[in-house]
Amino acid sequence: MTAKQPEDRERKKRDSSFSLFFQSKNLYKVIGLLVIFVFFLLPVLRLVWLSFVDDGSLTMQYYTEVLNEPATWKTVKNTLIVVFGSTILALVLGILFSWLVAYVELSGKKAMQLFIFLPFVIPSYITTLAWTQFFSASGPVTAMLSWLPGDLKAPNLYSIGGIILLLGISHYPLVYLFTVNVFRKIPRELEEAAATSGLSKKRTFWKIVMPLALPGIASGGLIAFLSNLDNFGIPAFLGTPANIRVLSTYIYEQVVGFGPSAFSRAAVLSVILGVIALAGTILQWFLLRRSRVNETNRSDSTPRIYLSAGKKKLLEASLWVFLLVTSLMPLITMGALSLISAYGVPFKLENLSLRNYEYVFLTDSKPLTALSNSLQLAFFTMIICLIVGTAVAYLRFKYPDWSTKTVELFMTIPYALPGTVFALCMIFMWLEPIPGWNPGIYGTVWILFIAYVTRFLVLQVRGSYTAFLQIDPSMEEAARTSGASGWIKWRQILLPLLFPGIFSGALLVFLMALTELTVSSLLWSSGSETVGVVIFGYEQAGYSTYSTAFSTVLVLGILFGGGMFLLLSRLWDRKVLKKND
Amino acid sequence: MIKVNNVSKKYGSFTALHSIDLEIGEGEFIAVLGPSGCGKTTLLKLLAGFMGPTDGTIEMDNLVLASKKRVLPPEKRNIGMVFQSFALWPHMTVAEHVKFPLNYHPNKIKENKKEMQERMNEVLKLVGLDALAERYPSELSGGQKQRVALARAIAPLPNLLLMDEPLSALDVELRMEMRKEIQKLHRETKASIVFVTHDQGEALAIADKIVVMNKGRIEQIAPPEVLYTRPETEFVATFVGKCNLVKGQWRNEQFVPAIDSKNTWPDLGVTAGFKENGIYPVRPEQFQLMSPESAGLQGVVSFVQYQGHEIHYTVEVEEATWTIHESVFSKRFETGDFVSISLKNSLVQKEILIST
Amino acid sequence: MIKVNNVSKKYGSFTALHSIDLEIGEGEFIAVLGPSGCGKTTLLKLLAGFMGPTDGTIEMDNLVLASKKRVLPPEKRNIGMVFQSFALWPHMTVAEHVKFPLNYHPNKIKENKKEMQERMNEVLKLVGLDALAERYPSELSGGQKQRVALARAIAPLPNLLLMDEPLSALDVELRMEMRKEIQKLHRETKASIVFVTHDQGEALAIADKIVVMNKGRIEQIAPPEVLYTRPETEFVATFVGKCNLVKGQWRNEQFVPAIDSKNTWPDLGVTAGFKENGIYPVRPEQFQLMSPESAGLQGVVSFVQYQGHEIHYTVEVEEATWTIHESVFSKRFETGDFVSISLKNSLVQKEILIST
Amino acid sequence: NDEAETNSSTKTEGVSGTIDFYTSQPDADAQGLVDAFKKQNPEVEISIFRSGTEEVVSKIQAENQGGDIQADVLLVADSVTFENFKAEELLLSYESPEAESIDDAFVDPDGTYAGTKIMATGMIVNTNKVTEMPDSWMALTDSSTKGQAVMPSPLYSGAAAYNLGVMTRQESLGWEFYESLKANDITITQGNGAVLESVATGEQNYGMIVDFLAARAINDGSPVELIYPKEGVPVITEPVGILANTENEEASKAFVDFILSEEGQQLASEQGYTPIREGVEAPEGLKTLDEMTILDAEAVELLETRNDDKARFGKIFGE
Ligand SMILES: Nc1ncnc2c1ncn2[C@@H]1O[C@H](COP(=O)(O)OP(=O)(O)OP(=O)(O)O)[C@@H](O)[C@H]1O
Ligand SMILES: Nc1ncnc2c1ncn2[C@@H]1O[C@H](COP(=O)(O)OP(=O)(O)OP(=O)(O)O)[C@@H](O)[C@H]1O
Ligand SMILES: [Mg+2]
Ligand SMILES: [Mg+2]
Repeated sequence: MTAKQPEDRERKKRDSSFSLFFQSKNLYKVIGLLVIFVFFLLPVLRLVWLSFVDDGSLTMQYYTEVLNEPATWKTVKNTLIVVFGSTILALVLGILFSWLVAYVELSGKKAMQLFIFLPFVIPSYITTLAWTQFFSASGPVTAMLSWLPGDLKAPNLYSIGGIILLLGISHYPLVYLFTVNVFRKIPRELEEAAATSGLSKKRTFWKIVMPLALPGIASGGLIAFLSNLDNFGIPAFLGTPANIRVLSTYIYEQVVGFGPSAFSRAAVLSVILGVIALAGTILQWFLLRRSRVNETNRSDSTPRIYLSAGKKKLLEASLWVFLLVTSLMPLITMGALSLISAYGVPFKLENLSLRNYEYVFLTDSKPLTALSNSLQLAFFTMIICLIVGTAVAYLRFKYPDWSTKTVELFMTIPYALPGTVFALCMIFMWLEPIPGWNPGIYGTVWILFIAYVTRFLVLQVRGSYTAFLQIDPSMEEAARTSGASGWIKWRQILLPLLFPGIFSGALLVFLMALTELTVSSLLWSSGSETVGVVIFGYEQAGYSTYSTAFSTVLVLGILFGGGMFLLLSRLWDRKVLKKND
Repeated sequence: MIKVNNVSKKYGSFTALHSIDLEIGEGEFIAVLGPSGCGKTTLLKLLAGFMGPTDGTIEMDNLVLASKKRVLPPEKRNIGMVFQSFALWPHMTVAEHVKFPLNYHPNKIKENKKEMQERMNEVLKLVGLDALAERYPSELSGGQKQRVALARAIAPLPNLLLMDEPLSALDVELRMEMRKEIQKLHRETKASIVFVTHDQGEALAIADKIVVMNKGRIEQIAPPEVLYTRPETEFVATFVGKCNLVKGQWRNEQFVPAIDSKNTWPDLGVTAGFKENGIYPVRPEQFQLMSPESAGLQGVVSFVQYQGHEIHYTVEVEEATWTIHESVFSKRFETGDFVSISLKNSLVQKEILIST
Repeated sequence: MIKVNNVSKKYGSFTALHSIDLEIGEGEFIAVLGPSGCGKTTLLKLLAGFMGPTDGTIEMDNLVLASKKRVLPPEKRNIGMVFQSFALWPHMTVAEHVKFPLNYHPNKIKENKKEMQERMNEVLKLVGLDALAERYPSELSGGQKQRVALARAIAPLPNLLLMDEPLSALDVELRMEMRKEIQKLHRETKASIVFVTHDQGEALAIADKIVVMNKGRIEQIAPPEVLYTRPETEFVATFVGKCNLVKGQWRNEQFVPAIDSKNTWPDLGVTAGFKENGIYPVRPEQFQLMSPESAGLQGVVSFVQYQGHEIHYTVEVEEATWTIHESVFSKRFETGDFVSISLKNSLVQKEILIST
Repeated sequence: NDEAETNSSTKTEGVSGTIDFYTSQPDADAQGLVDAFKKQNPEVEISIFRSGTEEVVSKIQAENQGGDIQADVLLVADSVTFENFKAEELLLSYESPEAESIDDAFVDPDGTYAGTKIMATGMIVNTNKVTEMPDSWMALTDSSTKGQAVMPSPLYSGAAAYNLGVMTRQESLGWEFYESLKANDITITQGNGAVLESVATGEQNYGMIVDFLAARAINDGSPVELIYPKEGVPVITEPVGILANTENEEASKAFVDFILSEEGQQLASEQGYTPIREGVEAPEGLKTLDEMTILDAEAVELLETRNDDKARFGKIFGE
């Protein structure tokens, strides 16, 4: 009985901390919401505020003004067409590729995966340039079409269709990234059950596989949707000649306009854009409301569908043609541009040199500093997003009540706003968070860091949340009854099960932060220049050849990193997991 | 000592548990028995702390473990659990499943690597999976998976062991062996065990005390023999003892079945409760079947099940359906045969069976 | 008529099935019985066509369904299957699970909406889930999930019904009911049924023919009564009949147990095969336990299980462990008690039991 | 910046402290300018923020909204922008002694800004495709060049908006000029860089472009020719000014003086721009101030009408 006493005391201790936890549970909730409010919503509210004030007094004038202009509605209509069109294209391509990679026996899958990423990491000005050349009057498409009978013309990329095409191609990797792991985790037995219920493979795909992959599709679709909505480069490049405005370009026009109303009008339009973004998020909730799991699977990368040799070859060939056109062509265009001495000189040996590379990496000191800055920023942004984003996703998954849903909405907005607008919000907010007090964040690298984290956090949240949706709650319960709490539970059980999804999210955050352009171009400061800023600077100064040289190195570097990762993971699989199939 | 006080649990608008009261003594072995969907798993999850009750409290040694507002998380309660759905971690091998609680469970004695390895081997051998230690769950059969779940739960010798139908996927022989192992474990560690099962034979064989549940309510709590011989409700009589509840009238210690007032049955020891309700509970083996010419209640055989040493007949008697077990050596009947049913007159049974 | 010819199945280097030969007649009801991990599920998956055999072929009416090289996919086979792990679709309600095969199964008769609705209601009522039609799998108890899996498989009345332990999560009462329903279905639709179970009682009760498997091999194929009364291998005798295999010598139709050569047991009908091997198979109820003073083999009770109408003792006799079933009314023993064991001398059993 | 002030009071011979320099010059040029200045004033730390004119302006506007403009010295494309800031009273009035050597037309009479170089917008022509060099803006509206010309969008580029304002105010051109450009299917791109790419690669044959870009491309070997049309060219002057709430007035003034000084202008010339100061040579390939006809308009007026001009442009090209 002597041993009983300390035991009691210990239990009391445990109990007191336990009750403290519960008393403070609401407190934590409030603090958490507050932090999120300050970081994510307040900057945007400061912008929205501008749409309501005129000379210090409240007014709806800007709303009536903007909403009464036919140009606004034309722009909204264009935006909706472009965004839905390109999102659907991205979804179709993304789902198709992820399904093929996850399900069908194909050779060279790993290489394919790398190529799928390319359109996403190649800067969009390069992609558009490559594509416009591809379809131009002197380009290969016209040449090919002239061989065919009939008077066929290459499609005009300077059109809504062109914008949709390029946005779709640039953003389908997002859908791919979110869905491929979900496909791999679908238990085979659920498909077998469908087969014994008499469903053909096709029907099984629509009735079973697609609904089960919905968490990934919805997340990927949402992110692609938001990316299409806030994209400025492609609609500006292709839309300007055709006078097609979408919200992101129209907002930019307002921002660069003069006069006191410039920001206010931009704010009104941003509110419209925000409404569209929120509608997308809510649609995605609606899609996911039925999503449930009752079995957790290890991601299973052995193929489930085997094709006959002929069909397989045919499929592989057509996939590669697609990938070469969408991924390799822009890359080659970029590489070629980076090697010539000036625009317009023929692509001949005597005009080729590494002069641009020499300038970028030897003469100019900025690019290397920028690269190192961007790498560091991207890395730390990724780490913070990884931790915070996964924690938020966990809470969102565990407690799907109004508070976590609100949090998710808050986090979506910074990503949905066009970069310029978001950067302005950051300035409003962080220059003097409390009027009269400048904490010295603005004008340093910290503002970039905060901006990146707030802007890209949603990517990690979606990635991790998608992964959580694939886990049956009993996995965690079993860990807890085995005595694993806190960190151990995460490290040993949750993280390994979540890994592919979390990794996708982190990869996205990293790549996005590494190549970020618009936000940085307003927020950088001396000493904190980023890759995007340097490329943007070259572009604006008319040194496109330098910027392509730098971009080429960047993309090749990313490819090399990806290749190394694949190699290492294969070695890991072989050596550590001793899997040899 | 765990006390469940007036606990209710709702899933949305559906009430899965209605004001449950239960006490689990230190080192007690309790079986929770009940039909599919009666709330057994729900009760176990509340005991584990995966969710909180909608109402009521769960206390341990006068300390509130769980109430409407707060729940002590499972990792802080020295428990082990076998999940009905196994809940194996797809990324861990069988060995890793067992090692896991050995590393982290609050109950583990500071063991060194070697001791741990030994304990792991011991547990794996116990459940007969020593040869499959390096397999992943996806490479196991259903029964093997269940044994991994069992091994994981018992490895750290927790104070409270919660088992949700831990043997349902095993064959009888293995099941018997596992039961013995669980009982041995219970004797050796003095852990409290709550063992959920839908098999009344298993519950009777294994537990100190049986909790019979039905539709979210507790019907009776009693030691096996009491439960079997003195069921308090009709449900317990039929579910645990497989009794046929024959309706009729009790007149002077004689029973007149409603369907055939010419027959009278002697009292072989029926509890007062049933007598008041005009019911005669008859176990399947207390009946005997004869050709329809013989005296007795008239019925039609609707179903015959061969069981090796016995034949189980289902007989339709007017509105009611009775189950009757006959030896393989008695006269056989087929589905559709008309039969006459009467009570076997074995006096021996009177003393213990269904006595007050 | 389905023929399994010399089929083997390997998972990596592990052989789960060794050259299986099996015939399933039109409309036959076959139970596959065997201990955990013996390859039952594997056999079923091969029959369904989820995977191909490593060797051998599966034919149906002289048409090769599956061989090493090609497998006719399950959706073209007019089958229904109950999965051991249920394999419910998390995004569909109970009703949708049942409606699904009604819409797509090759066997469904062109039914209109109303007929389909009726069939659905009928099936749901049959498995007792009519009240839960709108629930999702995550809102069901274990047994309820299993019933959904069952309902989904039987709804379209397939020609071949494969069931992998379809009743393992159900309580005895419900199980009995479901068994009846399955048999009724079998009678009415003349479908062939392959029913995997680890419960020998279930196999004996339900099937026309039982396939006993062990370690990836078929031990015996026979109708229930033959299997029970004339087991051909030691494994079948113990697994199906629960026999204790007593070693000793047969001398002049008399058996001398090895452990106690002073005792002799009369031949109560032992097959020649066992006699050759010097084995006397004794069913648990053929033994009787007495106080150690009495004549008989000496043993120690190592385990007692109360079963309501019987007590199951496990007794250690020298090297061997025997199972002995005694009536609740006989003298009770406790774990650790010394006992004397002898054969009951009931002549009645001689005629049928273990006769050649 | 107390430190800076005490520094400047103790060290009489030079200025010191830090200043924030916001500019839209190409990075290398801005850096060169700052380096040259620092050679003379090693005590001064200058941190550069470089971005597009539009971004720089938005940034300052946003900082203004946020409560505290960080910039001390501003150097962006056109005078209209400065007129805008001047109207909002964000600029410091400083009449630099060096500004005396600069044409009054390019210096604000109130001293809030002064031009630093001359950037004319001329015409660029692809020499592979076009053999006969035009000499007039009308070449862009001629039906023989239908669909072959390209120009930067005034909606995105401040410089292009300035050109729009100036050209529509010329009698010889006016809005009709832009209407006929539209009728002649001119392509609108985002900025000058895109015009260069488009004409140099031969996708288009003619373009409106800022002169130094074209000159540099010619230098690099691109098959293009730069033409100053005879009607005259609009010029922007990349003015420099000091923000009113600067925290280091001394250093800012010294920096502005340096930019306008002979040495600073020499540097601009070396960097490939036409200097604004009289007596400094223009680099090769570019015309000096007196060699070209300048189209001019009142900056204040341009500011007032800019939004209307853009709207009108949008109407012409939108529908
Ligand atoms: N998440 C849920 N939402 C709604 N109802 C639920 C949920 N989980 C369980 N139920 C219902 O609660 C009741 C009790 O479920 P529980 O899992 O405790 O049953 P059980 O006794 O374990 O049954 P079984 O023996 O079949 O496993 C069942 O009727 C079930 O349908
Ligand atoms: N994917 C796999 N890889 C390796 N071994 C496997 C795999 N699947 C099953 N096995 C092994 O094959 C054997 C037979 O498995 P199967 O699932 O057919 O058993 P079962 O008879 O259904 O057993 P249970 O009654 O426990 O469900 C088991 O020993 C199992 O461990
Ligand atoms: Mg349950
Ligand atoms: Mg199995």
